[in-house]
This record gives sequence, C-alpha cells and structure tokens, in this order.
Amino acid sequence: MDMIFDILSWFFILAGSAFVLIGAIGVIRLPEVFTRSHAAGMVDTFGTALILLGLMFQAGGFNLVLVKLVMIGFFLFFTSPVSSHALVRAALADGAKPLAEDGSNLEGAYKEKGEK
Amino acid sequence: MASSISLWVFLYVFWFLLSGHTEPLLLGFGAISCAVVVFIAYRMDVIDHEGHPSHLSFRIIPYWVWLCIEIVKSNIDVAKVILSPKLNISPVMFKTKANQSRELGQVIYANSITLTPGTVTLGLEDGILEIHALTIEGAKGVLSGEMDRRVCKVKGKMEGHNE
Amino acid sequence: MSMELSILLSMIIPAVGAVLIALTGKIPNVRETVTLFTAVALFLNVLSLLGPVLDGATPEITLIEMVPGLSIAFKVEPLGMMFSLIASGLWILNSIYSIGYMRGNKEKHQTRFYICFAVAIAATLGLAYSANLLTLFIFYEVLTFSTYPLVSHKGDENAVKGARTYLGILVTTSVGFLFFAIAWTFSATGTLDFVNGGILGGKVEGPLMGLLLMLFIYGIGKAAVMPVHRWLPAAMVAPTPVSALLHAVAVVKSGVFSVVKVIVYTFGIDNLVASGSAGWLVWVSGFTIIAASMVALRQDNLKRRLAYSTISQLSYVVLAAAILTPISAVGAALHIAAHAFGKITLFFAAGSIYTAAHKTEVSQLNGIGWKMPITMTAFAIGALSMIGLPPTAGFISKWYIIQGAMSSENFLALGVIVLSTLLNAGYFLPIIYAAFFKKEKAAKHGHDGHHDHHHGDHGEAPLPIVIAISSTALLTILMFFFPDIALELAQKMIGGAQ
Amino acid sequence: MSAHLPILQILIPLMAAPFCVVLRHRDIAWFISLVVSLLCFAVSIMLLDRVLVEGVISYYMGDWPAPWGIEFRIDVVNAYILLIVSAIGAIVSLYGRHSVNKEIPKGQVYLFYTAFLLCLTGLLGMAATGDAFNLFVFLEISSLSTYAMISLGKDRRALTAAYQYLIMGTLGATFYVIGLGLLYMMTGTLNIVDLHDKLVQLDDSIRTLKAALAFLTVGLSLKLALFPLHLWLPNAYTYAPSTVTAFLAATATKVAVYVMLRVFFSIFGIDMFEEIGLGDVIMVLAIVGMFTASTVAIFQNNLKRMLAYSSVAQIGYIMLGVSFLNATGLSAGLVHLLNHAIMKSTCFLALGCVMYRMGTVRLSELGGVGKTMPWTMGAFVIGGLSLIGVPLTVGFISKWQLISAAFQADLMPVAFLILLSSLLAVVYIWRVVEVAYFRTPTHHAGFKEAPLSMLIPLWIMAGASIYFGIDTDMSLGVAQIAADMLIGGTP
Amino acid sequence: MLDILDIALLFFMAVTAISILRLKNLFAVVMLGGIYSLLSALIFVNLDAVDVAFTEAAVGAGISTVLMLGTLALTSREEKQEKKPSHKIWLPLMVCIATGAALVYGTLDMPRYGDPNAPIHKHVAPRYINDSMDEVGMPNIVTSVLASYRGFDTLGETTVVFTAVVGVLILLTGRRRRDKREPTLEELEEQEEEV
Amino acid sequence: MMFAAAAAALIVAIFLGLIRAYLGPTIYDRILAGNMIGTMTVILIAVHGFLAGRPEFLDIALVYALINFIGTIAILKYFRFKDLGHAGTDKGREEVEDDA
Amino acid sequence: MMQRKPILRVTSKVFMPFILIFALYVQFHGDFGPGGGFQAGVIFGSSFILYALIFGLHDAKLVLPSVVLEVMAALGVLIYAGTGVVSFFTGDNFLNYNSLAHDPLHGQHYGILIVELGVGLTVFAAMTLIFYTFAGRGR
Amino acid sequence: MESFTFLSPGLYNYWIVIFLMMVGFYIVISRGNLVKKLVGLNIFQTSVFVLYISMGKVEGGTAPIFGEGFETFSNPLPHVLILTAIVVGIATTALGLALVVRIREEYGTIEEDDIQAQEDETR
Ligand code: NA
Ligand code: NA
Repeated sequence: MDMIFDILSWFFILAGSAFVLIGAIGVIRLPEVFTRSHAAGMVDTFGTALILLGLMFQAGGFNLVLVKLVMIGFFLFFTSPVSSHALVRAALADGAKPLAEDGSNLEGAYKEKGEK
Repeated sequence: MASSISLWVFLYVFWFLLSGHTEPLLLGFGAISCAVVVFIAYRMDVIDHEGHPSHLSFRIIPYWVWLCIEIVKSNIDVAKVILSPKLNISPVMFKTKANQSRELGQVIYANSITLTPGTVTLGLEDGILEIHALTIEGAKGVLSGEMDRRVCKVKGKMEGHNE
Repeated sequence: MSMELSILLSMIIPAVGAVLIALTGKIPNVRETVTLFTAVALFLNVLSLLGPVLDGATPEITLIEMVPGLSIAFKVEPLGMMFSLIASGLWILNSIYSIGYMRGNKEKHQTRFYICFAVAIAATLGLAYSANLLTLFIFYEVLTFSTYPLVSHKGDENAVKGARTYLGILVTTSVGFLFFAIAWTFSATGTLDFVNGGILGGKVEGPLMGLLLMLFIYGIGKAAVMPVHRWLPAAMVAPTPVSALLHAVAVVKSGVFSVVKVIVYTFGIDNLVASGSAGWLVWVSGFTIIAASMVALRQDNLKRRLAYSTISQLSYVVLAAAILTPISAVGAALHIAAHAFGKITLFFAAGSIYTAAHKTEVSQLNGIGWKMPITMTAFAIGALSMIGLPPTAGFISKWYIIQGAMSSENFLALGVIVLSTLLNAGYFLPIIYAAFFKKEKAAKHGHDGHHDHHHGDHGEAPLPIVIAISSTALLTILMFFFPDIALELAQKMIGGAQ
Repeated sequence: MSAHLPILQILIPLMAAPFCVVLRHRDIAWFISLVVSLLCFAVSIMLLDRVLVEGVISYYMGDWPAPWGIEFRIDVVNAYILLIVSAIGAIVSLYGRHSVNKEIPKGQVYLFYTAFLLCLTGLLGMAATGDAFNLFVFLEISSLSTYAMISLGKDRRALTAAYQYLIMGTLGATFYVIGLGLLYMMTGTLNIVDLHDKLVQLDDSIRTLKAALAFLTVGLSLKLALFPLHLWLPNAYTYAPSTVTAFLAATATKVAVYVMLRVFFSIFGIDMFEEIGLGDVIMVLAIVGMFTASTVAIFQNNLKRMLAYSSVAQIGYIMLGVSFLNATGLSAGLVHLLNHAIMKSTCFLALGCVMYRMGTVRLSELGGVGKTMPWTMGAFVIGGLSLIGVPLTVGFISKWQLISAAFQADLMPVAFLILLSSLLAVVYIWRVVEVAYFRTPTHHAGFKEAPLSMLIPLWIMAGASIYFGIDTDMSLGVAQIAADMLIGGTP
Repeated sequence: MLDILDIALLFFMAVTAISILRLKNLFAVVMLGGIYSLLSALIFVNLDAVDVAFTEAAVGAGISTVLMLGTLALTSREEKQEKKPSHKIWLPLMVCIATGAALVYGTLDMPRYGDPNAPIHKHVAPRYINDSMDEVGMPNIVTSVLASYRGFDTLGETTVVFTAVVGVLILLTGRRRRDKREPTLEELEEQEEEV
Repeated sequence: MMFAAAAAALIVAIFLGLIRAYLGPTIYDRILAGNMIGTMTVILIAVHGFLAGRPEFLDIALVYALINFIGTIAILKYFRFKDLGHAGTDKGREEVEDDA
Repeated sequence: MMQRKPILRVTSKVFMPFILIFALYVQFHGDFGPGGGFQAGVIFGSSFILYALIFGLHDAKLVLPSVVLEVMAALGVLIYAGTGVVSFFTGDNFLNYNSLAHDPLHGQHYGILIVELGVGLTVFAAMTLIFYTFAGRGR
Repeated sequence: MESFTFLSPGLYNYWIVIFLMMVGFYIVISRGNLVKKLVGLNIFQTSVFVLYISMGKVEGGTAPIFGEGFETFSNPLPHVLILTAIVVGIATTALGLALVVRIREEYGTIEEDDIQAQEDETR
C-alpha cells in the first residue's frame, strides 16, 4: 500500500512540478498580461493541485495533515480564479489593450443588440 | 434562523477539522467561536443562499469530475502552446451568454471557465460573460456550450425563481 | 545689631532699596528720596562695621554651602572694609549728583536707572565682603549684568553697541579665564577661601603658577589691563553718573580690588615671590600705564581722555600689587581709594560741564573756568590727585608705591611711575590752563551740533551737582591730610599677610 | 502593595491610557493623566527612598527568575531617572490643560492624553526594566507615542518633523536591536546583569563585542540626539505642541542617556569599555556638538528652535561627563540629567505660556514681552541663567562638576572648552533678555500674563532651578552614589 | 536541501531588495516589499520559526502591504525621477558600506551558523526547552515563553499596537484636508440608489 | 527526494516569477507575478513541511493563501478605484459617469 | 440595488465565516502549534478588511463601528494587564498566572488563554481600525 | 542533496543577511520618497529579523513545538523576540504611513526635495 502511495505521490508531485515550471516559463515567455494570465492560472490551479494531491498520499492516512492539505487545495481552487478574473478585469478597465482578435467572427459568440 | 443554525453546524465541522482536539475546553471554545462568527456573519449579512450555499445538491459532484477532466485536458494543451518554440498563440476575446438562473450559478460557470487554462472570464454582467482565450481552439471549446449546460444542470436554468 | 547681620544688610539694604524704587517709580520725588535714604542707610550700616574691623575683628558668615568646599560666604577683611566704605560713601554723593544730572538732562527710564544702580551697589558690597573666589565671582557677574542697562541707557544704536562690547568683553574674560582659573584653583587646592598668605603655595608650581596668575589677571577684565581694556572706552556711551559708577564707585574698583585680593589672599605674596612668576605682570601693567596715558594725551573728547586715564591709573594698582612688597601692596590699597575720590570728581566735573554747557570736547573748554568756577576748581583738584601731587590723595598712594618699588629695587616700575607722572601732567594740566587762562573761542561748534544754541550763556551746574562735586573734591584733599583710616586698613591687610 | 512598587510605577500609567480612550472625554482624560502622573511621582519617591535605604530591588515578572523571565531591577541609578521622569510628567500634566486645549483640536485631546500616558509608560519602563530586550519594547512605546504627539503641532512642519524623527528613531532602535542581537549571540542572555556576568567571561570574542557596542552606541546616540545624529531634534522640538516639547526635552533624551550609561557601565563595564576605546570618540563628538549646536542656537529666531539646539549642546555636556570615565565626570553627567531636565522644562514651559498668550515664540515679535508677562519671562530668565551655568542655579552645579572632572582627568583644555561654550549660551540667552526687556513692545497692549494654572508649575520648576542649585544633597548627592555604583560595575 | 533552500531564498531576497531600490513605480515597490516579506517568512519556516513565519506572512505581506496601498491611494504612484547630486548618493553609500563592514567584522568571532554549542543555545533557552512543559504546560514552547516567561514583553507589545492605533487616530481623524474633493463614488452611488 | 524535486521546481518558478515582477512592464504583470509567487509559496511551505519531517504546520500555508487572496484583491481594488474604502462595484470612475 | 462584481462578492461571502473561524481557531490553538492572539487578531482583522474592500467601508462600519473598535483596542490591553494584576491578591508578582486556578499548570493555561485573548482583541481592533482610518481618509 | 556541504553556511549566511540589511538601510537614507523610505525601513527590519532567527537555528533541530519523536529543537527565544519585533515594526509602519498621508495632504507631495523646496520658499 505504501509503495503504491509512494509511486502515486511521485507521479503527482513530479507532474505538478512540471506544470508549475511550464506555467512559470509561460509567464516569462507570453507577450502581455492577458495571455500571461493563462499561464499563471495554470500554475495556480493545476500545478499546485497536483503537488497537493501528491502530498496527500504522504500524509499517512486520514489525519489533520490530510484535512489541511485538502483545505489549502479548496481555498486555492476557489480563490485563484477569482484573483485571475479580478486581475484581467482590472487590467481591461484600466485601458490595457489585449493582444487579441475581437472574436466577432466566432460562431456562437454572443452579440449585443444593435450590433450586426 | 434555520440558515444560521445550519451555518453554525458547518462552521463547527470546519472547526473540528482544523482543530482535531477533543478536550471539552477546546470543543467549548469551538462552540462559542462558531456562535460568535454566526453573529458576525449575520451582521455582515452574508448568511443568504449566496454566502451559505448549503442547498447545492449532490448533482455538483459529477460536474466536478467532468470539470477536472476538462482542466487536465486544457492544461496539457496550454502547456504545449507555452513550450512550442514558436509560441503558437492566437488570443481572442469574445462574449457569450450564461444561461443559469441565478448569479451563483453564473459565478460557478464563470469560475469554471477561468479555472480551465486557456480561457479566462474578464467580466460577468447581467448574464453576459466576456472571455479572453489564449487560442481559437480554447474559444471554440467554450462556445460549444457544454460547460454551460452542465452548470445549468447543477444550478437550474434561467427560468427558475428570481431572488 | 550683630556684625553678621550687618554684613547681610550691606546687600539687603540696596536690594530692598531697589524694590522700593521700583514700587515708587511713578513718583520721581519719592523715588529719589528712597534712593538717598537707602544710600545713607547703607553707609551707616557699613560704618558700623568699621570700628570692629579696625579693632582687628574679621566678622564672617556662610550663607549657603552648595557642595563641600563651594559656598557663598562673606568675610569682612580690611581691604574689603575700605572698598565697601568707598563704594557706599560715594553712592550717596553719586545719588545726589545723579538727581541733578538725570533731571537736568531729562533722561528717560530714570526708574530703571536707579534700580540698576542700587543692584550694582549691592553687588559691589557683596564682592567687597566675599570670603572666597566663588562668591567674588558671583557678585562680579551680577555687577556686570546690572550695569549693562546703565551703560546702554540711551537705548540708541550707538549705546547698545557700546554696551554690548562692554558686556561681551567682561563676560567673555570672566567666564573664559577667571572662572577657569577658579576651577583650576579649586581642583588644585580643594578650597576657594581667601586665606592670609594664599592657598596656592605648593599646590601649583612654577610656570603653571604664572599661567594661573595670567588667567586671573585677564579674567578680571574690570581691572582693564591691556589688551582687555577696550570695554572701558566703549562704555563711555553711558550717562555721566554711570561713568562715575564705573570708574570710581564700583566697577573698575571691583576689578583692581579683586586683583589685589587674588594676589594677596589666593596666591600669597610670598608664594609669588618664591615662584618668580609675577615678573611679567610688572611689564604688562607698566606698559598699560604708559600706553594708556599716551592714548589719553591724544583724546579731544573729555570723557574719553578720562577713560584712558582710568586705564592707566588702574594699572598703577596692578603694578603696585605686582611689585610684591608689603609697602607697595599698601600703596595699591590706598590707590584704590585715592583714585576713587579723584576720578569721581573728574567725571562729576565732566558731567557738570555737559549739563550746564553741553560741551564734551577738551578743545571747547577755553575760559570755562570763570563760568563754572566750582566745577573747574574741583576738576583741578582731581587732576592733581591723578598726577600725584600734594595736597591730594594721589600723592599718598603714589608715595607708597614708589617706596615699594625702591625697596625691592624694581627700577622698571620706578621708571614707569616717573614717566607716567609726566604724561599725566601732560594731559591734565593743559585743560586746567585752558579753562582758566585761555579766552573762549567764538561760537565754535562742538560735534554735538544740535546743542549749539546753548553755548555762551550758561552758569554753574544745578545745585545737587555742585554739592556732590565739591564733596568729592573735598574728600580728595581730606585724604591727603587724614589718611589714617585708609592707611590703617591697608596695613592691616598686609599685617595679616605676613 | 509596597512590594509591587516597581511594577506599579509602570502599570498605573499603562492601564490609565486605555481608560482615556474608553471614556473619550477631554477633561476626564486630563484629570486621569494628572492623577496618574502624581501617583507615579509618589511611587518614584517611595522607590528612591527604599533603594537608598535597602539597596537594589528586583521584581520578577510572573515570578520567573531573572535570566529566564523579565526583571525590573531598581537601583539608585534608575530610581533617580524614574524620579526625574515622573516629576516632569506631573508638572507637565499640571501645566498642560490650558495649553493643550488651546493648541490641540478638541476631538483629539483625549487621544493626546492617552499618548502622553503611553509615553510616560514607555519612558518609565525603559528606566525600570532590567532586561535589555524589554527595554526595546518600552523604547518603542515611548517613541511611537512621541511621534504622534509631535505631529499634533499646529504648523505643518510638525508632520515632517515627526516623520523625520520616526525614521531616525526607528533606525536607532533597529541599530540597538542589532547590537543587542550580537551580544545575545555571544551570551545567550538578555538580562542586563546576566549579560555583564557572561561578557566578562568572554575573552576572545572582542571583535563581535566591539561591533555590538558600536551598534548599541550609534542606535542610542540617534535616540539621545548626540551630535551629529541630532538632526531630528530641532524640528521636533520646534513644531511640537508646547506641552509636548517641555515634556520631551526634559525626559526623552534623558532616558536615552540613561540607557547608554547602562550599556556602557552595566553591560560592558568600565574596563571593557575603556579597552574598546569608544570614550575618546564620544568626547570629541560631545565637544564638537556643544560648540556647533550652541553656535547655531545663537542664530535662531524661533525660541523653541533655539532651545532645541541648546538641548543638543547640553546633551554634549552630559556625554562629555560620561566620556571622562571617572566618577566625578559620570556624576556630572548624571546630575546634569536632572538639572537640564529642570532648566529646560522651565524654559519650555515659559515659552508655552508665551505661545498661549501671544501665539508666537519668534524673537522678532516678542519685543518688550518682559513687561507684559513679567512672571513668565522671569522664570525664563532663571532657566536661561541655568543654561549658562550661573552660580546659584542648577546649571552651575553640573558645570562645576564637569569642569572638576575635566581637571581630574588631566584634560585642562577640555575644561577651558566647556567654559568657552558656556559663553555661547550667554549670547543666546542674552539676546532674549535684550529683546524681552530692553526693546519697546512690538505687539498690542492687550496681552497679559499667562493663567495661574500655568504659572504655578512654571514657577515650581523655576524654583527648582534655584533650589537644586543651592541644596545639592538630593541631586548631586544621589548622582554621586549612582555614579560610584556604575563605575563600580555592580549594577 | 534545506540549506540550499535557505541560500536560494536569501538570494531571492537580495534580488527583490535591489529591485526595490531601483524601481521608481511605487506600486511595484510596495508589491515587491510584500514579496520580500513573503520570502523572509519562507526562510523563517525553513529555520524552524513557524510562529514567526505565521506572523510575518500575516503582517509583513498582508497588513503592511494593504496599508501601503492605502497610502498610495491617498498620495501618489510614482517616485520622482530626478538626477540626484552625487553627494546624496555617495554619502549614504559610504555609510552603508561602513555599517555593513562593521557588522561583517562583528560576525568574525561569532559561532558558526547552526552550531548547537553556541552560547545562545547553552544558556537561558535550555530551561524553556527542558522545563516549560512542566512549568507552563504548553506544547508550543514559543507560546510558553511569549505569554508566560516573557509575558511582560508581550504586554508591552500589545501596548505598542495600542499606541499605534492612538497615533493613527491622532493623525488621520480630526483635521481634514483643506481642498475639497469632488463627490466620491460612494456618494454618487447613494444618489443613484435614491433615484 | 521527491519533496526536494518539488521544492527545486518551486524555487525556480519563484525566481521566474520574480523576474516578471521586476520586468513588469505593466502593474498588472507585476500583480500577476506577485500572485503567482504567493501561490507557489503556499505550496512550498506545504512541501517544506514534508521535507523537514514536520508537516503539521500547514496552518501557515493556509494563512499565506488567505493573505495572498486578500492582498491581490486589495491591490486590484486600489488600481480600480484609487481608494480602498470604496464599495465594490466593478466600475471605474468613467464608467459610473457613463451609466448615469 | 443589485451589487455588481458578483464573482468577488459571492466568493468572499462564502469564505467570510470560514476565515473568521480560522482566525478563532488560530487564537485558541496557539498553545499547540504556530499561532496565538496576535496572528489571530491579524486574520480576524483581515476578514473585516476583505469585507470592507468588497462591500465598502460604509457597510463594514455598519457591522462594526469605529468607536466599538476603539473601545475594543483599549479593552484588550486592560484584559492583559488586568490578568496580571489578579496575582496581586494572592501575594504573587505581576503576571504570575499560577493563582488563577488551584493548580499552577492550570493557572498558567488559563492565564495564557486570557492574555492571548487580550492580545487578539487589541490586535484585531487595531488592524481593522487602522485600515478604516486609512481607507476613510480619502473622502 | 546533503553532499553539497560546501554550500553549508558557516558565516556567509550572516553576510548575505547583512547585505540585505544594508540594502534596506541604503534605501532609507538615500531615497527622498517618503513611502519608499518606509519600504526600505521594512526591508532593513525584516532582514534583522532574519539575522535573529538565523542565530536561533540549531543544526538538525526542529520547530520548538513538542511532538512525538522530536528531541532537538531550535532556540525558541529569538522567535519570541522577533514576534515582538514584527509587531513593533508594523506599528511603526502604520504610524509612518499615516504621517505620509498627512504630509501629502498638507504639502501636496511626498518627495523630500519638494517639501524642502516649499519650506525654503515660505521661509
Ligand atoms: Na483559465
Ligand atoms: Na503561539
């Protein structure tokens, strides 16, 4: 059983570490704040979640450590999208121009009245 | 009142999970603490269905499972984009409609979009979501409407009662 | 009345007088009555101590002991007795004179004038009776500060500037040198008391003693040994009664008095002789005597000429003390008195001329002797005393000094005295000659141009002035004929020292 | 209750401060601070009395013995400091009511008294504690409340002054903490007595100890405004409300000096201190400070500023006395702590009265004030004479002792310099006298003497300036005992 | 690994500190200040000071940053860009180098990092570690020392906080700024509501 | 060993985050980086507990997470309204006027 | 009126009570692990700061007015010092908690709990009040 | 990983901390912006905290909280001291910031030079 847990932890932690690194690289490589926010979101949610998951297997059963790891995971999982959202929202409102197409030619996109 | 009591119970469970101590003194402190917090929460006016979503049904669990898989998939996609030597991005910004009845549902939908790498919700206003996507593919994924439908299953559709 | 109480009263009476003057300041007649009464009461009080002191008593009292060895204490020894008699006695005359002068010249701030005067007298008495260096220092400073308002009395820019120079030099020297010397003395000996024979014997050696003496001499700026004499001409901006106070009654006398006291009671004549560290003082004081006389010779302003005369005369006292013989020390003490009477007469005369004729320059005085006969006669007596001719007090003191110089074969001192006597004659006799034997020049403007409407038709000065001036002239002559008391006190001082 | 005197000294103002906030009333707050400061004064008298009779009192917080718990250790030195601080506190609260009500907005007054009580707590705590880190905590209590009180000044420059003080004060405190950290590293203890015991056992760690001493000295020099680290002081004193200036000038720097003495003599001990050789540096700085600050004081038009520079100079005197490293010099420094507190508070309280009536303390606007406010200016002159060091005032006693110490240390030129710098004091005091008494009034005739409630405390201090210049048993006598104790190395 | 972590974190702190020194954007400065605290808290965790880390995180990174932002909101965003006269750069630099040199000099006689035989671990502290469970009875030694052995310090610390509040109230209540601003958002919003 | 690997990865990531925080260029890039560093710190603390053999102090990580969230909100709030006391509408000043 | 910014609002509403409980947990478990009054006070205060950030200062003050906070800050100090004073009555020195219960260990325990409460109260009130004052200065 | 003994800090751990302290100190004394000075002060103080905590570290020790199987603890006393110091630090910062706000209200700037210039003007 410990063996299986160890292997699972190894897997999750390494995977998480990889995603954290990739996300961080993305934050460096990507061109402007909106695109970077995607990379940062990757670190914030997926990378951390994987590492936490890996740690949970090392908690040694159902105990306070496990519970708190879960709590941390929950909290991050709920707050980081909120932070990301607030961030890009603020950037947009502050007049930052996203390096993006306007999406008007996308099928199914919502169009406001008066437009088109 | 009922929601206050239910909040108290939730908080007490939370307390116990944090504390793990079973001495009467600490349990007592827990009880008092929870009561104090309920009182403050009452004064803060956060004990409503939004602040205390105890009514969310178990239907949320399958949604979660589905969401997790989506997250894994899109994470891998974004990772590929970042690591690609040429940085194959095609950012796009667009709006879409959220079909959930209440704001809570819309918030869950918006957060789900943000949680999925490659897309981020810029704004939510009167049921209209403004979204930024890293790639056209990501944008198309959102516009396919699958997530919207699934959130609706959890939280009920637009024509539900209003607050 | 116990002698201790008398000592304290010597300071209390003028202090209380000052308060009463302040309270009655709005009514000039009452105020001036108070002044006169205070002066007389003080003199009587001082006089009550004379008998016992002549009988050999040295009444003393310790007021406060701040730190062991540091106290405010008084002790009436002969030299102090003599000084207090001079100061308190001349205050009466000076007060009478002041009333005439201040009213005659319609001066402002008269109340402040009388208050400060009383305080200055209190300080002088305290200084005269001080039993140790600290007490002496304190009253020395009180005297300095209480005379500042007197010197700056006119309040114009010139007066304030002069007064600041006065204050600046006196305070700087006293704090920088005198106090330092006192502290040094204390750290070397553990006491500051005035003791017969001095306290420094064996405590401070050789050149250091010379250095210490130098600190004392230049620290006591009131003694006006060159080059710290500059305050004295600067203070000539003051009204004449104040000049009299400075030159005769209190201030410069305090200076030379302190010098004599320090040499006799702190160093001890024998100690100084033994260490040979006072030789420079003869040179310095001799130089001051000659140089000041030369300067006086070239002054046209009468009061300035008198001021430089004072500088020269003060150094007589210092020189006498520096000769370091008992006889010259007696001469020093006597010269304090003699110069007091003579110089107050001269200043009174100058003020009298200013009040009556509004003349300030020597060159304006042709023929004035006939218009102001009493004034100019008194002036002549004072001048003779300065030169050292009989029948004036100056002859007595100079005689003792010369004897001292001869006995110690100090030919330098002797030469200085002879030369200076000639110079004295050189700057005083022409004034007397001009006053009585030259014709008044026609309408020559003095540099106080706005006063020229007065020239010509003036008589003798107001009555109080005349009374005062005749009294001091008389004293100058009386001291020649009856030098006993002064002599006895002076010899007692030396007797104690031996 | 008498067993608890040491803690009561601090506890009374500490617990009174929150009450002022709870009650939120201007006059009640004043009353509390008055009663409390009087109580503190009484306690400090009892403490000094007990210490003189019984010797050192140790009070263990929570009954934890010394190096493990925090100890209040009252000996003659700090009993003496406690007395100074609480006496000044009592006088200032007695005095402050009118002045505070006039200079501070109504709604802030209760906060002012809270800050005042906290400042008192901090200063007393610094003096009482026997634990070097606990001292830092009290230092910060006093500092923070001081910054706040200074900022209450009407002029906007009070704010920049408070900010500047905050920065420099915090840097000083941090330096203190660094120095203490190094000492702690070498000894493992924070208790002052214990530190000394451990330090004398170390012989091969001199480099760390040198650095520690350097940091402690620089840190404390910032707090006590030793030249050239005094830059915060003139502005702070000038623009703070009058009452605050009077209180601070008389207490804050004094307590910092006390701490410095503790560091030098109780922690390091005179032998080690001499070995490290910091005394000469301090002597030079003290002398340069005396002259520079006095000279600058001469050119000030704002009298509060003038007195502030004078304070820097006077701190120079105190530290000069310390730097002689002999008992006479130390007693000179210690007695000047008291004497300077008395004379400076006299001067500043007098200026507070002037400010109260005339709304200004600029010399150019005070012509003839000696006649309109004779009692106020009379007291000012007495304080000024003390600053100069005129005999029969407290200033003389300190200066005399200081000069004696210089002679004792064979430093005759230093004695001369002390006197020379006194001359500068003559100049700046005399300027005021000249304007106040010999200049015709430049202001309207309507001004009158300050209210009696301000004059009484003012004249208590003026009287003290003279009384302690005459009877030195209580001032110099105690200072000498304290100095012997510090030199003796047994704190 | 823990040592490497320590060095790496210290290195990051140095990078952060130098960035703060160089940046002109005050917001960035404040934010990096928060990051600096965060990193130092990590070091505290690494050095077994969990209580300190807890506090530093909450205070240094949290409250401090929020207050700094509050201040920036009321003041300005950019540091003035200005060429300083060289004496204003060199003097502080010299002072800092001298101070730092003194400190380095002071470390030379210090026990090595982590040395269990340093005096600091041999005196006073052993009682806390060995006896606090019997004397105070708390598993967390830091709490025992903080609230009991050195409880008086903590009373002082509480008083410091209280003093700070009093100070801030003295400064920021009462007198108002002189220039009246245009109606604020909240007021606008309230008007909106009334309509 | 795996904890060490995770720690190493996190350290490198934090460093990259620092670079972004220093480079900016916009304030939002910095906030983004700061937020990311905060999250990684949370995880690093959790990992550290296992690495050091005392994983029970996860409360610290929770506090970090909390502070990181509140800090980010405060920062954004500051940039949206230049005023931390303002009620949280999602509108900038100009937009409020537009609405009116 | 319908509040805007629903994402932030809803999230913080959900978390608010849990943050508060977490703070109190930190308050009461300082004996066992990291934490204690000070940290608890800060976290408790943070939640009010978060509330004020999202719902506005005005609303925050409705929940907890400044005056109450002022009194609370003072009260915390008084609680701490007051606990120390209790030992006077049994002849012990200031801040000796042994006298708070029959058994010294229990006394210490209670003493620490109470003083930590005092610390928590003051710190919470202080942090919140300071934030209020800063945030409220702009208007 | 334990093989990296050359990285095991002897004194240079302290030296880095000293460098950090001096950077903070330098910011305080060389920068004219009042907020930046306070940030510098924070850095200075925080670095001092690190210095203290480094002193308390014991090789092979663990957090000073009793638990099953732990024998060696790091020194708790520096932790306690620094807890207090942190609180003092935030108190100072809060007060300093409040002053900055008021200064800005009165002078319209938070730059030392500009404030000085204004004072020179009015003098
Ligand atoms: Na996303
Ligand atoms: Na704790």
